[in-house]
Amino acid sequence: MSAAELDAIQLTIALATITTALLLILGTPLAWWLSRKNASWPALVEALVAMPLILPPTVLGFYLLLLFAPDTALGVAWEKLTGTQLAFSFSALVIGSVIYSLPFVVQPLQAAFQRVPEDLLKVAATLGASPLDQFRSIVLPLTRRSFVTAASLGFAHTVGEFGVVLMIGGNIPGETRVLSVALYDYVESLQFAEAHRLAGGLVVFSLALLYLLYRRDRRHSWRVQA
Amino acid sequence: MSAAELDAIQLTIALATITTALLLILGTPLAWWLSRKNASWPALVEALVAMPLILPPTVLGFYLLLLFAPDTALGVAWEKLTGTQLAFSFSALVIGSVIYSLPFVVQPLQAAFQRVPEDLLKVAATLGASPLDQFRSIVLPLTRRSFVTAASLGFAHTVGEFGVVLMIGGNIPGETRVLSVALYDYVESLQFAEAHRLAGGLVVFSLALLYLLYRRDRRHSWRVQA
Amino acid sequence: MPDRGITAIYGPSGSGKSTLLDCIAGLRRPETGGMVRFRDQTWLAPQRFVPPWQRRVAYVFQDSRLFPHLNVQQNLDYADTRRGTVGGASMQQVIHWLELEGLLQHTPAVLSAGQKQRVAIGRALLSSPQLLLLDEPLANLDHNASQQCLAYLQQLAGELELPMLYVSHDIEEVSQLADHLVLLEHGALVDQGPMLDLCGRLDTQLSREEQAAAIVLGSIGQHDPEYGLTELLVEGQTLQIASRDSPVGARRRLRIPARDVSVCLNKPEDSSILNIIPVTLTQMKTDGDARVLLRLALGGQHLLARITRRSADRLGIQVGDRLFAQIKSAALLMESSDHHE
Amino acid sequence: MPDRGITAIYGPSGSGKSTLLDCIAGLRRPETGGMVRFRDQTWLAPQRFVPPWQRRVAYVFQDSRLFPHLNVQQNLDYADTRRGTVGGASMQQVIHWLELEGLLQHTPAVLSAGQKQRVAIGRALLSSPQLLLLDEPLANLDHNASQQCLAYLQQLAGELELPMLYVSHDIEEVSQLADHLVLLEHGALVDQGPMLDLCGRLDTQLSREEQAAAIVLGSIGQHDPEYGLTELLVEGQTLQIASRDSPVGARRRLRIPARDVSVCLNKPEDSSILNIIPVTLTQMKTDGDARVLLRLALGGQHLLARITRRSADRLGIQVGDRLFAQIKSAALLMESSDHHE
Amino acid sequence: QGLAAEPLRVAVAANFRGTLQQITDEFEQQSGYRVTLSSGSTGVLYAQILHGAPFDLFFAADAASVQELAAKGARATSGRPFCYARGSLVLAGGNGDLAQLSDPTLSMSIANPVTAPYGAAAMAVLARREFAAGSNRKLVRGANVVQALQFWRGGGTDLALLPRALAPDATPIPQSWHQPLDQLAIALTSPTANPALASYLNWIRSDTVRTLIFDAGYKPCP
Ligand SMILES: Nc1ncnc2c1ncn2[C@@H]1O[C@H](COP(=O)(O)OP(=O)(O)OP(=O)(O)O)[C@@H](O)[C@H]1O
Ligand SMILES: Nc1ncnc2c1ncn2[C@@H]1O[C@H](COP(=O)(O)OP(=O)(O)OP(=O)(O)O)[C@@H](O)[C@H]1O
Ligand SMILES: [Mg+2]
Ligand SMILES: [Mg+2]
Repeated sequence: MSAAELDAIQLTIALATITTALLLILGTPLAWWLSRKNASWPALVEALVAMPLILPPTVLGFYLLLLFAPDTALGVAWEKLTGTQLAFSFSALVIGSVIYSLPFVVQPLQAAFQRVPEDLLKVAATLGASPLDQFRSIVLPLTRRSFVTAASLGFAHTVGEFGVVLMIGGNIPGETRVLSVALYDYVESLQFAEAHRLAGGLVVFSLALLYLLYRRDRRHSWRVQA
Repeated sequence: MSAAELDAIQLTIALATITTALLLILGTPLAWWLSRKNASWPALVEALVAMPLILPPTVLGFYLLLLFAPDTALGVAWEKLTGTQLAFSFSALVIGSVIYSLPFVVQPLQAAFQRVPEDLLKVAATLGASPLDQFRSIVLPLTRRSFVTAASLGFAHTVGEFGVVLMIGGNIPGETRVLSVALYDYVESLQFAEAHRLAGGLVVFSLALLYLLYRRDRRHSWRVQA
Repeated sequence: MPDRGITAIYGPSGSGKSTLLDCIAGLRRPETGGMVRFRDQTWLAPQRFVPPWQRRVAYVFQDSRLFPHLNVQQNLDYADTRRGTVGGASMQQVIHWLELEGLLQHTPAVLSAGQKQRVAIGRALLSSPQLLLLDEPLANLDHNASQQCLAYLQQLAGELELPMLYVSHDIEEVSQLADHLVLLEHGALVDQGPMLDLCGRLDTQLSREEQAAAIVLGSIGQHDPEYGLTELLVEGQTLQIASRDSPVGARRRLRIPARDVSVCLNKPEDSSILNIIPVTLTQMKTDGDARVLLRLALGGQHLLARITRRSADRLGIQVGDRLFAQIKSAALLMESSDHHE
Repeated sequence: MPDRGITAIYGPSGSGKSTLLDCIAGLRRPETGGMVRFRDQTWLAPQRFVPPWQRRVAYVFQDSRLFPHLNVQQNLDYADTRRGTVGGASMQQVIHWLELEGLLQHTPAVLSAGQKQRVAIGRALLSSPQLLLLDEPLANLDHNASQQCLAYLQQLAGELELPMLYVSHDIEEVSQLADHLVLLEHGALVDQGPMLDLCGRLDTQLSREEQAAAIVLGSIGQHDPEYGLTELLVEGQTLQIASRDSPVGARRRLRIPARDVSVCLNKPEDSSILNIIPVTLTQMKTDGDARVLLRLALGGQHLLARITRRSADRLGIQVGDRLFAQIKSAALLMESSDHHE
Repeated sequence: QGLAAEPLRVAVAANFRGTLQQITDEFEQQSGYRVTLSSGSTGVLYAQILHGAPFDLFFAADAASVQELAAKGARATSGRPFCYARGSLVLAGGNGDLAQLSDPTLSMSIANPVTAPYGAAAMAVLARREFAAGSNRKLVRGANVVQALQFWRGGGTDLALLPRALAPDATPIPQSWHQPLDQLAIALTSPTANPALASYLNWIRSDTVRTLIFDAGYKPCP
């Protein structure tokens, strides 16, 4: 495996891990909020969250690029704050990936939260559990399966995404050239043997990882009773 | 709006609708099976279903192209059966989209099915409901929210997907040139004004559609009791 | 077990009552194998398993298990549209019996526990099964409502010839309702037999209960409309019970709790107790520290009486003595029909 | 309502008992506003709402609501690690009282209904609340188990000075346990007051119940270890009850069901009934078609007796008559402690 | 004229699509034949053609892929590859001075050198000894030339090395600094069996079209 590939793999793992972590941190409260509001205007927020799905990645990437450019409010603020340029940085990739993969995390979590029996939360409340405690001790374990789903969808999608990444990352080796972009390069440059090798490795590795994850999850399953 | 755009829109709607319908038809029994098996080897099937997420769309498209080519077993069989070529046809787009979007449908449904209280199914059985009847009369209504999630994720993702579609469809106007590809063409040929217009229309339209869908769904919500 | 009438399953909590019903309904397969047969149908055999939805067994679960996405009317409809046979109770009847009129549009989430249970009973009845399983269906109902339900269930068992298996740990309920009794403990059968036989014995699990009672069989004699009383002729003796419109000559069962029966050597004349009948003491058994349980023969039938040990000593009673049993009249209200003998 | 002792909430199914507890626990806000205060804390007022997790109220729900992802031990731990005060029952005590030893590693899904309920009670106790709400906690327990639970609850109420609100539709349970009674019907308060006052009256909802009973207060007299009996001195009269190890002189309550009391004009001498005491008839009320309910003065306290109308006529009894009340001794077992008077 | 029911299918590299659209529109008006354009990156189109894409004609953005197709002969590649345009590089942005190429503080966007000939040419330019001082610059690679243009126009790189077709007014780079950027096309079906294709091929080689291509920023083929 070439050094460039190793770089790309390392970068991909870092990107997907950080993105998934951020997705869970941001997506969990958002999904909870959406699942508990009975008004109809949060439906607008739900629809907004689903937007990145609809736009082709390159188009979404194009708009994000416009947003991240050094002369926009965000770009200027970022440069003030961190001293570095946002566009074509690893940070931009992370932000883009979070936006792009948000629906994959929010939607399964929201559906899961909606099915947490209110009654159990009431019991926990009478036993002295504050809402945060209730969430941690009841909701989280009851929806663990959906967290696995959400995290694996988010992680996988970040690994596989390349339209957005290509657009806002600029394919800079060691900085924003992730595995999907490397793979894309091989296909585009007609280096099919290399493409097969890399894709095969990726598939086998992710298959093994997901298999272990899902199998572990199956072992710890429980069922709601009516 | 130009005739070419109308063509693309029509094609996109047809593709997304057919794909979503197929996804639900195939994904529902698969998700049900996965949710009811307690053995650990179905975890392998789960991991396989998630695979399309990991591979960058063009790469996945490339492999699908290899699979669909007229000289492969599948390509030959298809040509025998239908008299037309599979690769670069609308049918190929449908198959590709189904494979690509399968995890978005299977995973939320599986998580939802797993939380259907077994007890309620037992009651239904004693009242004379066969397993199919139980599924139709109990499981479906109880998991309606997740069907909305699954269908909207699947639909949106089919609309937004372009890497796979471009690769196996070949960007043939009126046949495989869907909206996302048309949008790509505008960007590639530096027709940014057209790109903005088309993207804007897509966003507004989908936002309105999803909003109505989610709002309707919120109205009909119910809660499980422990 | 008999395939007709009402069979009660009685046993302490955790003794496997619900598990037994689950096996009969086909919701659980016994680990050790076994056979389940109903009339001419074999539901479970080493090579055979009839799935629950083909057994036409309705099951009222201990928790009511209403479908949360359907309102009360829809829950009832669910069973109604899937009914096994054509006969059985109609929707109107069930709604009327269980007083569900006001609840039809409610969702299960807003119902009280008792209301849920009534709906669950109604739902089971509407599937017009060939066998009805009831797992403590009245646990959350108040006294009046559960009396009413019991009466309807009894009526159903009679009119529709619907056999029932009835789980309960309320012995009053059980003896009022059941023709046949199955006693479970620690997952094993302890005793089983016709209600009357089991109740009159001193050596069963039942007699150790606080609420031990004997059941006697008699025929209806004269009515006394002025006082609202009816005569019940038991083995040549006359008992006064509260009137119900039973035809003269009809055979009826009467549950007489041991704690309601006292004995005396001579017949008292100025007591408010109406029913004082001559009996023979056939068996005595100490019951705990302070009390003894007496078995009193009344012709071929038996009464139970629970008195303090001190009284027994003071009166100096012995097996074989002829005594008078005083039966507190208020206790005699629990008359129950007896179609199945 | 009093903030000490055990207050029973009694009413037919659907009368709003669970709803009332929900409001007290803060799980539901009354639609019409209202106030909830506990001791010096205001839990609900027009401008104030203390959330349930700050009220330190434990609630045993009608359905046991165990956490399905935790086993029994973990369910108990859940409450234990969040306990409000330092005192209260310990894990060992609770497991012992409720006989949960064998169940600790089970998940709720495999427990029987009664076992679930015992775990739910244990979980509530372990949170050592300042107020305990119980919504028909014993509905799924058999007679022996529920007697045992009742005894422990009573002990707790006494020792830990833990006030309880106890919902039940079993009047025996209620009168055995409660110091104070709240009667609900159709969501509205019908009557409330100390148990003793409400039970001795003929005009309350309670007296219309099949299981109407009076409660008398007495002090423990001599023990008779030979026969396992204890004397209870009530208004100068002596009643024989089954022994419990109460110290001589202690004040105790005794529930005497109306159906266990008969009257006679003269004192019978050769009856197995131990307790025959002189009383004065102070009130008579027809009760249904066939029966009358008598209120009998015993010094300053009252007994209830339910007899047939025919007996009343035959004996020719009138208000003001001096009679003998016969109390079936077996009924006297339900002695209950009375710390809270 | 026998109007074929089937339109003529032309695959074209994305960056030439705009120009070819103009050319084709005029052809359709004059001849009455219908032509559909399918664009994609050269690599994608190559893979598709190898696997049965129903194209009659292929305009690549490079020489290599077409030559390889011809060599493979996997399909009825009829006729020989022909050059239809020769590209040239320009430096966009900054003050127009080529000396900026040695300034490491100026960021630069180019097309992906691995996949795009223009990217490879740009790398060759940057690798020149006189620009070695700038080798630490931030170098952003677009998937293709259009993305490189977008990076420069919207995304905040200071400079870009682009085809002249995309930035006609920018500073030209001497041709000798890199390999020639010949863009080749090849017919995939036989012109003899398809009069529309034959007619279209003639049209492409006509002077009118040569002028159009030249106006679009390309140099004539040798
Ligand atoms: N799947 C299982 N695995 C292990 N033990 C089980 C399982 N299911 C039930 N049990 C045990 O079997 C016993 C009988 O349970 P069952 O529910 O039949 O009791 P029950 O007689 O209905 O009691 P109750 O009156 O409290 O409802 C209980 O001790 C329970 O813990
Ligand atoms: N959210 C609600 N909306 C409308 N009606 C409700 C709601 N919640 C409860 N009720 C009604 O209020 C009444 C009282 O219910 P509650 O559960 O308090 O009764 P309960 O006294 O506990 O009865 P049970 O003994 O059967 O448990 C019931 O008739 C119920 O249908
Ligand atoms: Mg049970
Ligand atoms: Mg209730």
